[in-house]
Amino acid sequence: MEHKRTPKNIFVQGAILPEKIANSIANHSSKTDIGGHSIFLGQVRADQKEGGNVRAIEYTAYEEMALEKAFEIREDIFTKYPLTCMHIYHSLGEVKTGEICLFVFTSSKHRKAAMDACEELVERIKKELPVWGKELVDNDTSVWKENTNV
Amino acid sequence: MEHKRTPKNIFVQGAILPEKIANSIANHSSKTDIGGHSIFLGQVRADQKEGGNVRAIEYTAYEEMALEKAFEIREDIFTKYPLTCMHIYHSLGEVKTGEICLFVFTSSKHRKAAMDACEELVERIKKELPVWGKELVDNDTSVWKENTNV
Amino acid sequence: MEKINTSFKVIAFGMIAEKIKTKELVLEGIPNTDVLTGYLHQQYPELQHLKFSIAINKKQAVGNTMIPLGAEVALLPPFSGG
Amino acid sequence: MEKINTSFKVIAFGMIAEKIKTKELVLEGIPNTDVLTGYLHQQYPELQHLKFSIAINKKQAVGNTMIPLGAEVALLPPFSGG
Repeated sequence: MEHKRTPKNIFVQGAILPEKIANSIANHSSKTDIGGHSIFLGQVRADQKEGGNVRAIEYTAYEEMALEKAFEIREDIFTKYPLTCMHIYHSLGEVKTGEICLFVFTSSKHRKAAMDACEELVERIKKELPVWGKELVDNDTSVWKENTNV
Repeated sequence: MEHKRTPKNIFVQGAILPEKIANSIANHSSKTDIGGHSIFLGQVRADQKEGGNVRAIEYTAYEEMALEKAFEIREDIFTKYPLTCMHIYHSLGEVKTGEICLFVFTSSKHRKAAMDACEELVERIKKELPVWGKELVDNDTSVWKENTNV
Repeated sequence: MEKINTSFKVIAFGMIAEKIKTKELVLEGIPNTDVLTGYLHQQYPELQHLKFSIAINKKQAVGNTMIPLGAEVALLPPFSGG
Repeated sequence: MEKINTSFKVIAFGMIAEKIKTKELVLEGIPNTDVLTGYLHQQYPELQHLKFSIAINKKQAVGNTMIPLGAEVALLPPFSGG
Protein backbone atom coordinates (compact mmCIF):
# COMPACT_ATOMS: atom_id res chain seq x y z
CA MET A 1 0.00 0.00 0.00
CA GLU A 2 1.49 3.30 -1.03
CA HIS A 3 -0.83 5.55 0.94
CA LYS A 4 -0.34 6.37 4.59
CA ARG A 5 -3.17 5.50 6.96
CA THR A 6 -2.77 8.57 9.15
CA PRO A 7 -4.82 11.78 9.19
CA LYS A 8 -3.36 14.40 6.88
CA ASN A 9 -3.94 18.11 6.78
CA ILE A 10 -6.18 18.96 3.85
CA PHE A 11 -6.41 22.71 4.44
CA VAL A 12 -4.55 25.34 2.45
CA GLN A 13 -4.61 29.08 3.28
CA GLY A 14 -6.18 30.96 0.38
CA ALA A 15 -6.46 29.77 -3.22
CA ILE A 16 -4.94 26.52 -4.51
CA LEU A 17 -2.47 27.49 -7.22
CA PRO A 18 -2.14 25.75 -10.60
CA GLU A 19 1.56 25.21 -9.83
CA LYS A 20 0.61 23.17 -6.78
CA ILE A 21 -1.56 20.99 -9.00
CA ALA A 22 1.26 20.60 -11.54
CA ASN A 23 3.68 19.59 -8.77
CA SER A 24 1.22 17.10 -7.41
CA ILE A 25 0.83 15.52 -10.87
CA ALA A 26 4.60 15.49 -11.46
CA ASN A 27 5.12 13.74 -8.10
CA HIS A 28 3.27 10.72 -9.44
CA SER A 29 5.57 10.03 -12.39
CA SER A 30 7.64 7.62 -10.30
CA LYS A 31 4.55 5.51 -9.57
CA THR A 32 4.61 3.49 -12.76
CA ASP A 33 1.70 1.25 -11.79
CA ILE A 34 -0.67 4.21 -12.24
CA GLY A 35 -2.59 4.28 -15.52
CA GLY A 36 -5.15 7.00 -14.83
CA HIS A 37 -5.55 10.11 -12.72
CA SER A 38 -8.85 11.81 -12.07
CA ILE A 39 -8.87 15.38 -10.81
CA PHE A 40 -11.71 17.60 -9.68
CA LEU A 41 -11.20 21.31 -9.12
CA GLY A 42 -13.73 23.62 -7.52
CA GLN A 43 -13.50 27.21 -8.77
CA VAL A 44 -15.18 30.25 -7.21
CA ARG A 45 -17.95 31.63 -9.43
CA ALA A 46 -18.91 35.31 -9.76
CA ASP A 47 -22.58 34.52 -9.12
CA GLN A 48 -25.07 37.34 -9.18
CA LYS A 49 -26.60 38.19 -5.80
CA GLU A 50 -28.93 40.90 -4.67
CA GLY A 51 -26.93 44.07 -4.92
CA GLY A 52 -23.88 42.75 -6.74
CA ASN A 53 -21.68 39.88 -7.85
CA VAL A 54 -19.70 37.48 -5.71
CA ARG A 55 -16.08 38.66 -5.63
CA ALA A 56 -14.70 35.96 -3.30
CA ILE A 57 -15.69 33.19 -0.92
CA GLU A 58 -14.37 33.15 2.62
CA TYR A 59 -14.04 29.62 3.95
CA THR A 60 -14.08 28.60 7.60
CA ALA A 61 -14.08 25.09 9.01
CA TYR A 62 -14.35 23.12 12.20
CA GLU A 63 -10.86 21.99 11.39
CA GLU A 64 -10.28 19.13 13.83
CA MET A 65 -13.62 17.55 13.01
CA ALA A 66 -13.09 18.10 9.28
CA LEU A 67 -9.72 16.34 9.39
CA GLU A 68 -11.19 13.39 11.29
CA LYS A 69 -14.04 13.19 8.82
CA ALA A 70 -11.73 13.50 5.81
CA PHE A 71 -9.66 10.63 7.22
CA GLU A 72 -12.77 8.50 7.61
CA ILE A 73 -13.86 9.28 4.03
CA ARG A 74 -10.36 8.47 2.71
CA GLU A 75 -10.40 5.10 4.46
CA ASP A 76 -13.84 4.27 3.07
CA ILE A 77 -12.83 5.19 -0.48
CA PHE A 78 -9.54 3.27 -0.27
CA THR A 79 -11.52 0.23 0.88
CA LYS A 80 -14.07 0.56 -1.89
CA TYR A 81 -11.79 1.28 -4.89
CA PRO A 82 -8.38 -0.11 -5.90
CA LEU A 83 -6.56 3.22 -5.71
CA THR A 84 -2.86 3.93 -5.69
CA CYS A 85 -3.13 7.49 -4.37
CA MET A 86 -5.69 9.97 -3.12
CA HIS A 87 -5.24 13.64 -2.27
CA ILE A 88 -7.68 16.24 -0.95
CA TYR A 89 -6.96 19.96 -0.58
CA HIS A 90 -9.49 22.55 0.51
CA SER A 91 -8.97 26.29 0.92
CA LEU A 92 -9.52 28.25 4.10
CA GLY A 93 -9.85 32.03 4.19
CA GLU A 94 -10.53 34.15 1.15
CA VAL A 95 -10.53 32.74 -2.37
CA LYS A 96 -11.31 35.17 -5.20
CA THR A 97 -13.60 34.43 -8.15
CA GLY A 98 -11.79 32.41 -10.80
CA GLU A 99 -9.46 30.87 -8.21
CA ILE A 100 -9.40 27.22 -7.14
CA CYS A 101 -10.81 26.32 -3.69
CA LEU A 102 -10.96 22.50 -3.88
CA PHE A 103 -8.52 19.99 -5.40
CA VAL A 104 -9.38 16.30 -5.30
CA PHE A 105 -6.96 13.86 -6.95
CA THR A 106 -7.29 10.08 -7.30
CA SER A 107 -4.97 7.68 -9.13
CA SER A 108 -5.38 4.06 -10.06
CA LYS A 109 -4.11 1.36 -12.38
CA HIS A 110 -7.24 1.69 -14.49
CA ARG A 111 -9.33 4.76 -15.27
CA LYS A 112 -12.71 3.61 -13.99
CA ALA A 113 -11.65 3.29 -10.35
CA ALA A 114 -9.92 6.68 -10.41
CA MET A 115 -12.95 8.42 -11.94
CA ASP A 116 -15.58 6.75 -9.76
CA ALA A 117 -13.57 7.34 -6.59
CA CYS A 118 -12.98 11.00 -7.47
CA GLU A 119 -16.67 11.61 -8.02
CA GLU A 120 -17.65 9.89 -4.77
CA LEU A 121 -14.97 11.81 -2.85
CA VAL A 122 -16.23 15.16 -4.14
CA GLU A 123 -19.81 14.32 -3.19
CA ARG A 124 -18.81 13.20 0.29
CA ILE A 125 -16.55 16.21 0.85
CA LYS A 126 -19.36 18.61 -0.04
CA LYS A 127 -21.90 16.74 2.08
CA GLU A 128 -19.89 15.67 5.13
CA LEU A 129 -17.04 18.08 5.82
CA PRO A 130 -17.84 20.84 8.36
CA VAL A 131 -16.70 23.65 6.09
CA TRP A 132 -18.62 26.84 5.36
CA GLY A 133 -18.34 29.27 2.52
CA LYS A 134 -19.44 32.86 2.86
CA GLU A 135 -19.91 34.58 -0.47
CA LEU A 136 -18.53 38.11 -0.35
CA VAL A 137 -20.47 40.37 -2.67
CA ASP A 138 -18.85 43.38 -4.31
CA ASN A 139 -21.21 45.79 -2.54
CA ASP A 140 -19.71 44.68 0.80
CA THR A 141 -22.61 42.45 1.81
CA SER A 142 -22.25 38.68 2.15
CA VAL A 143 -24.35 35.56 1.70
CA TRP A 144 -23.78 32.15 3.26
CA LYS A 145 -23.22 29.66 0.47
CA GLU A 146 -25.50 26.69 0.06
CA ASN A 147 -24.39 23.50 -1.65
CA THR A 148 -26.55 21.97 -4.35
CA ASN A 149 -26.52 18.45 -5.70
CA VAL A 150 -25.39 19.44 -9.16
CA MET B 1 -20.93 30.16 -26.28
CA GLU B 2 -17.30 30.39 -25.33
CA HIS B 3 -16.04 27.38 -27.26
CA LYS B 4 -15.16 27.52 -30.94
CA ARG B 5 -17.05 25.17 -33.25
CA THR B 6 -14.08 24.40 -35.49
CA PRO B 7 -11.84 21.32 -35.51
CA LYS B 8 -8.81 21.76 -33.30
CA ASN B 9 -5.57 19.87 -33.22
CA ILE B 10 -5.54 17.50 -30.28
CA PHE B 11 -2.13 15.94 -30.87
CA VAL B 12 1.02 16.73 -28.95
CA GLN B 13 4.46 15.32 -29.81
CA GLY B 14 5.70 13.20 -26.91
CA ALA B 15 4.54 13.41 -23.30
CA ILE B 16 2.08 16.00 -22.00
CA LEU B 17 3.92 18.01 -19.34
CA PRO B 18 2.45 18.96 -15.94
CA GLU B 19 3.27 22.61 -16.77
CA LYS B 20 0.98 22.42 -19.79
CA ILE B 21 -1.79 21.20 -17.50
CA ALA B 22 -1.12 24.01 -15.00
CA ASN B 23 -1.23 26.60 -17.80
CA SER B 24 -4.45 25.18 -19.09
CA ILE B 25 -6.01 25.41 -15.61
CA ALA B 26 -4.68 28.96 -15.09
CA ASN B 27 -6.17 30.04 -18.42
CA HIS B 28 -9.64 29.41 -17.01
CA SER B 29 -9.39 31.82 -14.08
CA SER B 30 -10.93 34.60 -16.19
CA LYS B 31 -14.03 32.48 -16.85
CA THR B 32 -15.83 33.29 -13.64
CA ASP B 33 -18.98 31.39 -14.55
CA ILE B 34 -17.08 28.11 -14.09
CA GLY B 35 -17.68 26.31 -10.78
CA GLY B 36 -16.06 22.96 -11.47
CA HIS B 37 -13.32 21.44 -13.60
CA SER B 38 -12.95 17.74 -14.22
CA ILE B 39 -9.64 16.42 -15.53
CA PHE B 40 -8.61 12.96 -16.63
CA LEU B 41 -4.96 12.10 -17.23
CA GLY B 42 -3.74 8.89 -18.82
CA GLN B 43 -0.29 7.83 -17.59
CA VAL B 44 1.92 5.14 -19.17
CA ARG B 45 2.24 2.08 -16.94
CA ALA B 46 5.33 -0.13 -16.63
CA ASP B 47 3.26 -3.29 -17.20
CA GLN B 48 4.99 -6.64 -17.13
CA LYS B 49 5.17 -8.38 -20.49
CA GLU B 50 6.85 -11.56 -21.64
CA GLY B 51 10.55 -10.82 -21.44
CA GLY B 52 10.42 -7.49 -19.65
CA ASN B 53 8.56 -4.39 -18.55
CA VAL B 54 7.01 -1.70 -20.67
CA ARG B 55 9.42 1.24 -20.82
CA ALA B 56 7.35 3.47 -23.15
CA ILE B 57 4.38 3.54 -25.49
CA GLU B 58 4.77 4.75 -29.04
CA TYR B 59 1.57 6.32 -30.35
CA THR B 60 0.55 6.61 -33.97
CA ALA B 61 -2.75 7.87 -35.36
CA TYR B 62 -4.72 8.29 -38.53
CA GLU B 63 -4.51 11.97 -37.75
CA GLU B 64 -6.99 13.51 -40.17
CA MET B 65 -9.67 10.97 -39.29
CA ALA B 66 -8.92 11.30 -35.57
CA LEU B 67 -9.34 15.08 -35.71
CA GLU B 68 -12.65 14.77 -37.57
CA LYS B 69 -13.83 12.19 -35.05
CA ALA B 70 -12.66 14.27 -32.08
CA PHE B 71 -14.60 17.22 -33.48
CA GLU B 72 -17.72 15.09 -33.81
CA ILE B 73 -17.34 13.81 -30.23
CA ARG B 74 -16.81 17.38 -28.95
CA GLU B 75 -19.99 18.56 -30.66
CA ASP B 76 -21.97 15.65 -29.22
CA ILE B 77 -20.72 16.30 -25.70
CA PHE B 78 -21.32 20.06 -25.94
CA THR B 79 -24.88 19.30 -27.02
CA LYS B 80 -25.44 16.82 -24.23
CA TYR B 81 -23.93 18.72 -21.27
CA PRO B 82 -23.99 22.42 -20.28
CA LEU B 83 -20.22 22.91 -20.53
CA THR B 84 -18.25 26.11 -20.61
CA CYS B 85 -15.03 24.56 -21.96
CA MET B 86 -13.66 21.26 -23.22
CA HIS B 87 -10.08 20.36 -24.10
CA ILE B 88 -8.55 17.14 -25.41
CA TYR B 89 -4.83 16.47 -25.83
CA HIS B 90 -3.32 13.16 -26.91
CA SER B 91 0.33 12.28 -27.36
CA LEU B 92 1.92 11.03 -30.55
CA GLY B 93 5.33 9.35 -30.68
CA GLU B 94 7.09 7.98 -27.65
CA VAL B 95 5.83 8.54 -24.11
CA LYS B 96 7.84 6.97 -21.29
CA THR B 97 6.39 5.13 -18.31
CA GLY B 98 5.20 7.57 -15.66
CA GLU B 99 4.56 10.27 -18.26
CA ILE B 100 1.16 11.63 -19.31
CA CYS B 101 -0.23 10.61 -22.72
CA LEU B 102 -3.84 11.84 -22.49
CA PHE B 103 -5.28 15.03 -20.99
CA VAL B 104 -9.04 15.55 -21.03
CA PHE B 105 -10.42 18.70 -19.40
CA THR B 106 -14.06 19.77 -19.00
CA SER B 107 -15.43 22.81 -17.18
CA SER B 108 -18.95 23.75 -16.22
CA LYS B 109 -20.97 25.92 -13.90
CA HIS B 110 -21.76 22.90 -11.74
CA ARG B 111 -19.65 19.87 -10.95
CA LYS B 112 -21.95 17.10 -12.17
CA ALA B 113 -21.92 18.18 -15.82
CA ALA B 114 -18.13 18.57 -15.83
CA MET B 115 -17.58 15.13 -14.26
CA ASP B 116 -20.12 13.26 -16.39
CA ALA B 117 -18.88 14.90 -19.60
CA CYS B 118 -15.25 14.14 -18.76
CA GLU B 119 -16.00 10.48 -18.16
CA GLU B 120 -17.99 10.14 -21.38
CA LEU B 121 -15.28 11.94 -23.34
CA VAL B 122 -12.59 9.58 -22.07
CA GLU B 123 -14.67 6.52 -22.96
CA ARG B 124 -15.40 7.81 -26.45
CA ILE B 125 -11.79 8.85 -27.08
CA LYS B 126 -10.56 5.36 -26.17
CA LYS B 127 -13.25 3.66 -28.24
CA GLU B 128 -13.56 5.87 -31.29
CA LEU B 129 -10.30 7.67 -32.06
CA PRO B 130 -8.06 5.91 -34.60
CA VAL B 131 -4.99 5.97 -32.38
CA TRP B 132 -2.69 3.03 -31.66
CA GLY B 133 -0.27 2.45 -28.83
CA LYS B 134 2.68 0.13 -29.21
CA GLU B 135 4.14 -0.88 -25.89
CA LEU B 136 7.93 -0.87 -26.05
CA VAL B 137 9.38 -3.48 -23.74
CA ASP B 138 12.79 -3.05 -22.16
CA ASN B 139 14.18 -6.13 -23.92
CA ASP B 140 13.62 -4.35 -27.27
CA THR B 141 10.48 -6.26 -28.20
CA SER B 142 7.09 -4.60 -28.51
CA VAL B 143 3.43 -5.43 -27.99
CA TRP B 144 0.43 -3.68 -29.52
CA LYS B 145 -1.64 -2.23 -26.72
CA GLU B 146 -5.24 -3.29 -26.25
CA ASN B 147 -7.78 -1.09 -24.50
CA THR B 148 -9.95 -2.53 -21.76
CA ASN B 149 -13.20 -1.22 -20.38
CA VAL B 150 -11.81 -0.49 -16.93
CA MET C 1 -20.51 17.63 49.66
CA GLU C 2 -18.47 18.38 46.56
CA LYS C 3 -20.15 20.13 43.68
CA ILE C 4 -19.70 18.48 40.28
CA ASN C 5 -18.74 20.88 37.54
CA THR C 6 -21.18 20.14 34.71
CA SER C 7 -20.06 22.92 32.41
CA PHE C 8 -19.15 22.33 28.80
CA LYS C 9 -17.98 24.38 25.89
CA VAL C 10 -20.17 25.16 22.90
CA ILE C 11 -18.50 26.39 19.73
CA ALA C 12 -20.48 27.89 16.90
CA PHE C 13 -19.67 28.16 13.20
CA GLY C 14 -20.77 30.03 10.10
CA MET C 15 -24.20 31.56 10.12
CA ILE C 16 -24.93 30.32 13.68
CA ALA C 17 -21.89 32.12 15.11
CA GLU C 18 -23.04 35.23 13.25
CA LYS C 19 -26.57 35.06 14.72
CA ILE C 20 -25.56 34.40 18.31
CA LYS C 21 -22.72 36.91 17.96
CA THR C 22 -20.10 34.68 19.53
CA LYS C 23 -17.98 31.73 18.53
CA GLU C 24 -17.92 30.18 21.97
CA LEU C 25 -20.26 29.74 24.91
CA VAL C 26 -19.83 27.95 28.22
CA LEU C 27 -23.02 26.30 29.43
CA GLU C 28 -23.78 24.05 32.35
CA GLY C 29 -26.39 21.69 33.68
CA ILE C 30 -27.68 20.72 30.24
CA PRO C 31 -27.95 16.93 30.06
CA ASN C 32 -28.66 16.29 26.37
CA THR C 33 -28.99 17.79 22.89
CA ASP C 34 -32.78 18.21 23.04
CA VAL C 35 -32.47 20.35 26.17
CA LEU C 36 -29.60 22.24 24.55
CA THR C 37 -31.67 23.00 21.46
CA GLY C 38 -34.56 24.18 23.61
CA TYR C 39 -32.23 26.41 25.59
CA LEU C 40 -30.69 27.91 22.44
CA HIS C 41 -34.08 28.52 20.85
CA GLN C 42 -35.19 30.37 23.94
CA GLN C 43 -31.99 32.41 24.35
CA TYR C 44 -31.56 33.14 20.65
CA PRO C 45 -35.02 33.16 19.02
CA GLU C 46 -33.46 33.68 15.57
CA LEU C 47 -32.06 30.15 15.72
CA GLN C 48 -35.62 28.81 15.59
CA HIS C 49 -35.60 29.56 11.87
CA LEU C 50 -32.15 28.17 11.10
CA LYS C 51 -31.14 24.60 10.42
CA PHE C 52 -28.16 23.36 12.38
CA SER C 53 -26.82 20.09 13.64
CA ILE C 54 -24.94 19.41 16.83
CA ALA C 55 -21.60 17.63 17.14
CA ILE C 56 -20.42 16.19 20.44
CA ASN C 57 -16.68 15.65 20.65
CA LYS C 58 -16.47 16.00 16.86
CA LYS C 59 -19.17 13.44 16.03
CA GLN C 60 -22.51 14.55 14.70
CA ALA C 61 -25.29 13.68 17.12
CA VAL C 62 -28.16 11.67 15.71
CA GLY C 63 -31.42 12.02 17.66
CA ASN C 64 -31.38 13.13 21.26
CA THR C 65 -27.89 12.50 22.61
CA MET C 66 -26.41 12.78 26.09
CA ILE C 67 -23.79 15.46 26.58
CA PRO C 68 -20.92 13.93 28.57
CA LEU C 69 -18.97 15.83 31.21
CA GLY C 70 -16.47 18.24 29.70
CA ALA C 71 -17.68 17.62 26.15
CA GLU C 72 -16.83 19.86 23.23
CA VAL C 73 -20.19 20.66 21.68
CA ALA C 74 -20.39 22.33 18.27
CA LEU C 75 -23.28 24.03 16.46
CA LEU C 76 -22.98 23.33 12.74
CA PRO C 77 -25.04 25.09 10.08
CA PRO C 78 -25.48 23.18 6.79
CA PHE C 79 -22.06 22.49 5.25
CA SER C 80 -21.07 24.41 2.17
CA GLY C 81 -17.49 23.49 1.41
CA GLY C 82 -16.04 22.93 -2.04
CA MET D 1 -12.49 4.11 -75.69
CA GLU D 2 -11.01 5.84 -72.68
CA LYS D 3 -9.97 3.65 -69.82
CA ILE D 4 -11.34 4.74 -66.43
CA ASN D 5 -8.73 4.79 -63.70
CA THR D 6 -10.31 2.78 -60.88
CA SER D 7 -7.28 2.80 -58.64
CA PHE D 8 -7.44 3.90 -55.04
CA LYS D 9 -5.06 4.28 -52.17
CA VAL D 10 -5.09 1.99 -49.16
CA ILE D 11 -3.29 3.15 -46.02
CA ALA D 12 -2.56 0.78 -43.18
CA PHE D 13 -1.97 1.49 -39.49
CA GLY D 14 -0.58 -0.17 -36.40
CA MET D 15 -0.39 -3.92 -36.37
CA ILE D 16 -1.85 -4.19 -39.89
CA ALA D 17 0.90 -2.03 -41.40
CA GLU D 18 3.42 -4.20 -39.55
CA LYS D 19 1.96 -7.44 -40.94
CA ILE D 20 1.67 -6.32 -44.56
CA LYS D 21 5.04 -4.56 -44.27
CA THR D 22 3.88 -1.33 -45.86
CA LYS D 23 1.91 1.73 -44.86
CA GLU D 24 0.44 2.29 -48.30
CA LEU D 25 -0.87 0.23 -51.21
CA VAL D 26 -2.44 1.25 -54.49
CA LEU D 27 -5.14 -1.14 -55.64
CA GLU D 28 -7.56 -1.09 -58.50
CA GLY D 29 -10.71 -2.69 -59.79
CA ILE D 30 -12.04 -3.50 -56.32
CA PRO D 31 -15.68 -2.38 -56.08
CA ASN D 32 -16.47 -2.75 -52.38
CA THR D 33 -15.14 -3.56 -48.93
CA ASP D 34 -16.11 -7.26 -49.01
CA VAL D 35 -14.07 -7.79 -52.16
CA LEU D 36 -11.23 -5.75 -50.60
CA THR D 37 -11.24 -7.91 -47.47
CA GLY D 38 -11.21 -11.08 -49.61
CA TYR D 39 -8.30 -9.75 -51.65
CA LEU D 40 -6.32 -8.80 -48.53
CA HIS D 41 -6.95 -12.16 -46.85
CA GLN D 42 -5.67 -13.90 -49.98
CA GLN D 43 -2.62 -11.67 -50.46
CA TYR D 44 -1.72 -11.49 -46.77
CA PRO D 45 -2.94 -14.70 -45.08
CA GLU D 46 -1.81 -13.40 -41.69
CA LEU D 47 -4.60 -10.82 -41.82
CA GLN D 48 -7.14 -13.62 -41.59
CA HIS D 49 -6.38 -13.85 -37.90
CA LEU D 50 -6.43 -10.13 -37.19
CA LYS D 51 -9.37 -7.92 -36.49
CA PHE D 52 -9.49 -4.70 -38.46
CA SER D 53 -12.08 -2.27 -39.70
CA ILE D 54 -12.08 -0.30 -42.95
CA ALA D 55 -12.53 3.45 -43.29
CA ILE D 56 -13.50 5.05 -46.59
CA ASN D 57 -12.66 8.72 -46.85
CA LYS D 58 -12.18 8.82 -43.06
CA LYS D 59 -15.54 7.25 -42.18
CA GLN D 60 -15.68 3.73 -40.79
CA ALA D 61 -17.53 1.43 -43.18
CA VAL D 62 -20.43 -0.51 -41.67
CA GLY D 63 -21.31 -3.68 -43.58
CA ASN D 64 -20.31 -4.09 -47.20
CA THR D 65 -19.66 -0.62 -48.61
CA MET D 66 -18.92 0.61 -52.11
CA ILE D 67 -15.48 2.08 -52.67
CA PRO D 68 -15.89 5.29 -54.69
CA LEU D 69 -13.45 6.40 -57.36
CA GLY D 70 -10.29 7.87 -55.92
CA ALA D 71 -11.27 6.98 -52.38
CA GLU D 72 -8.81 6.99 -49.48
CA VAL D 73 -9.26 3.61 -47.88
CA ALA D 74 -7.73 2.86 -44.49
CA LEU D 75 -7.16 -0.42 -42.65
CA LEU D 76 -7.65 0.14 -38.93
CA PRO D 77 -6.73 -2.38 -36.25
CA PRO D 78 -8.62 -2.06 -32.93
CA PHE D 79 -7.99 1.39 -31.46
CA SER D 80 -5.79 1.66 -28.40
CA GLY D 81 -5.33 5.33 -27.70
CA GLY D 82 -5.30 6.95 -24.29
